Amino acid sequence: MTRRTAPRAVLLALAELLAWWAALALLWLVLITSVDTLERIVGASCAAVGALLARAGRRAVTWR
Amino acid sequence: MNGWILAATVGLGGGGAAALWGVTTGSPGRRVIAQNLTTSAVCPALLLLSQGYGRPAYVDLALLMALLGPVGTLVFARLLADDLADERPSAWGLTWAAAGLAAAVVIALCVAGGPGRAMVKLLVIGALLIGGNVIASRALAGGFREVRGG
Amino acid sequence: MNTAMHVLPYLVAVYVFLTGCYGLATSRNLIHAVGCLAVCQSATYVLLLAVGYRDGATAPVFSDIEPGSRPVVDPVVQALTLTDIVVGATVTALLLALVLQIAKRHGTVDPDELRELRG
Amino acid sequence: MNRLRLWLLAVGGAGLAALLVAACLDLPAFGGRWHPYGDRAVQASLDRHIANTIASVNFDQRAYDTLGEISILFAAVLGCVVLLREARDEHRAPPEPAEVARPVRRYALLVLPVALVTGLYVIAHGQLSPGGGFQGGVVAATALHLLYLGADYGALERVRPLGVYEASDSLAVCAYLVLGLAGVLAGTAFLANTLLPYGTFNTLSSGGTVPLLNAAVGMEVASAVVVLLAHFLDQAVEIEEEHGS
Amino acid sequence: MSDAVITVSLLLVAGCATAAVVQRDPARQALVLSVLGAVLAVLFTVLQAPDAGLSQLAVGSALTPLLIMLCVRKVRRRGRTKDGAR
Repeated sequence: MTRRTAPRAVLLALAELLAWWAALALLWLVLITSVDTLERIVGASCAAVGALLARAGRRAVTWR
Repeated sequence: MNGWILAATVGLGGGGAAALWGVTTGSPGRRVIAQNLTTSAVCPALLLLSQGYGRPAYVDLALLMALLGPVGTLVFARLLADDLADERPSAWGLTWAAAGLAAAVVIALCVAGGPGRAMVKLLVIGALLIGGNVIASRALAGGFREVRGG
Repeated sequence: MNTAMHVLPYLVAVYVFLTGCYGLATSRNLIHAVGCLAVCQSATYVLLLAVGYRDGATAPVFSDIEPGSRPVVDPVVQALTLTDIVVGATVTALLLALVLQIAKRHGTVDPDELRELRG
Repeated sequence: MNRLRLWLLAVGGAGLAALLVAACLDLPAFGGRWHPYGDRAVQASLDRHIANTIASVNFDQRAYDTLGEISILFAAVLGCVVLLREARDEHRAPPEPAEVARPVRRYALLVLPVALVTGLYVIAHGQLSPGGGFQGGVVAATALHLLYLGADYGALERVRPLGVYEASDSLAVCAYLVLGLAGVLAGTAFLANTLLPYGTFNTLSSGGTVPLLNAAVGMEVASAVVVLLAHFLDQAVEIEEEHGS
Repeated sequence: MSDAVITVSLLLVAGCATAAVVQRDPARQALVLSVLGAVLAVLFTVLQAPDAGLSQLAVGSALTPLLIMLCVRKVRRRGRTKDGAR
């Protein structure tokens, strides 16, 4: 198991992604006016994309 | 007459004229600071107009202004880094005054608007605006020192 | 609504357009000329939206108000302005790319010097 | 020669100004009530349960014109890509890592996802609240470049695979066309909004094909701006002349 | 009273446009164009056109200045290497 796929590193990565996803989903709920199921689905997927980009950005900067 | 629109007019006239005068005259450092303060003058005016016209949908304009205004200032801070290197422009007094104005406007609108989702949105916009304003001033005051403009 | 207000927006649009044209004609730097062209384009936005305005009306967006409860301004000119702004930005980018090519091939961005550089 | 040119400009400008001012005085008064097209456009938009009339005009009543817009966008980006490519006498120097103040970098890394989610929100709610594919696409693309502003160009290049964005740019334009052709296949007109049900008013699924066209334009504008800025950044930061050539 | 805010916005736009044209240096003109973008967005909001205002904000506050400043940097860097190389 290389350093990056050690269980601890995978766990940390998942925790970070989940934290970003929760924060961005909350932001989405604040931005919209009416909440229904389709809004939640679209919001969840947009928050997921945002979380992935956030993690990729953080690693791209410190990875140097 | 709608008090909110009157406040927005006064803020726009004063802030806009000062920003325009600041950005056209003076040293490069002072011009970039004026450009940074334009965001802090225009975004509260947009919030006041949104309240004055009775249209919560216009708040998205202020949200985008609060997000992209500081990004524009970062563009200038980074790409004019070598011009501003000797000067290290920093007007922290103006920055905190603008942050205070923005906070006052957001609080007044929150009080007028009452609790709820709209108030949280206003607080998010206020946080973005004041954070962006302070960080942009920090960037201007030497955030990009070691960047050879690249 | 005093009479000056009837025609002020159109006059401001004309003034901004003529100022942009003056800058474009007398510019000594091609990047500055592209900036002046952007000013000319913003004059067209002002004229379009001034034509569509209606006194005491609001935007034809009914996400937060009841349709038909308030008079609305003309949405067609706003649709034109909206796409005009974004296409204007990409055309500005194309012009700046051309300016970079000129700077690379002729070593200058001053239009007057370009005219003397016969190929 | 310069004096003659200025004189010609003055005379031409004065004539044009006089004509334009005369035309302005003849226009109907600013703020008038007579907007025949506007009233019909609002009515057509409400019939199809689209809350944002401007999105209805852009993606339903004049969808063919918006097809022209995105092809202009695509052509402009294509022009920039061809013009700004690396010439033979140039070499590409790797971008040196830049030291940026810690608070500025933290701000950039924080606002990066927030701006992206805001851009996607503006695209998704194009046919409800103010916004749409054009504005949201530009905001999403600008968000990505916070990495360059907050750190250095190397960081941005690691996150932004350019091939993917060029492919998604052309994919989005094709998606717009396919949605239009679907109307023809279904027996109605090209880009006609008669395919999907109009849904309930003021919800995300209202307006038939308008949300889909909106998303296609959003994707197209976002990837077009990313490709555009990528080539300008390459020219400004990486590509250098061969010295002594 | 809504005419007053329209008049103020129009005068600000006219002033910013004049300043943008009079300013001959492209880097400083980009600064004035950024302010012009913000003031135009306010004018569009006042003329009840939030979509156009959003579009102007998205394009005029970050995209156009970045394009112009990158172009200025490339042309200025070329000038420096050209003098250096000669």
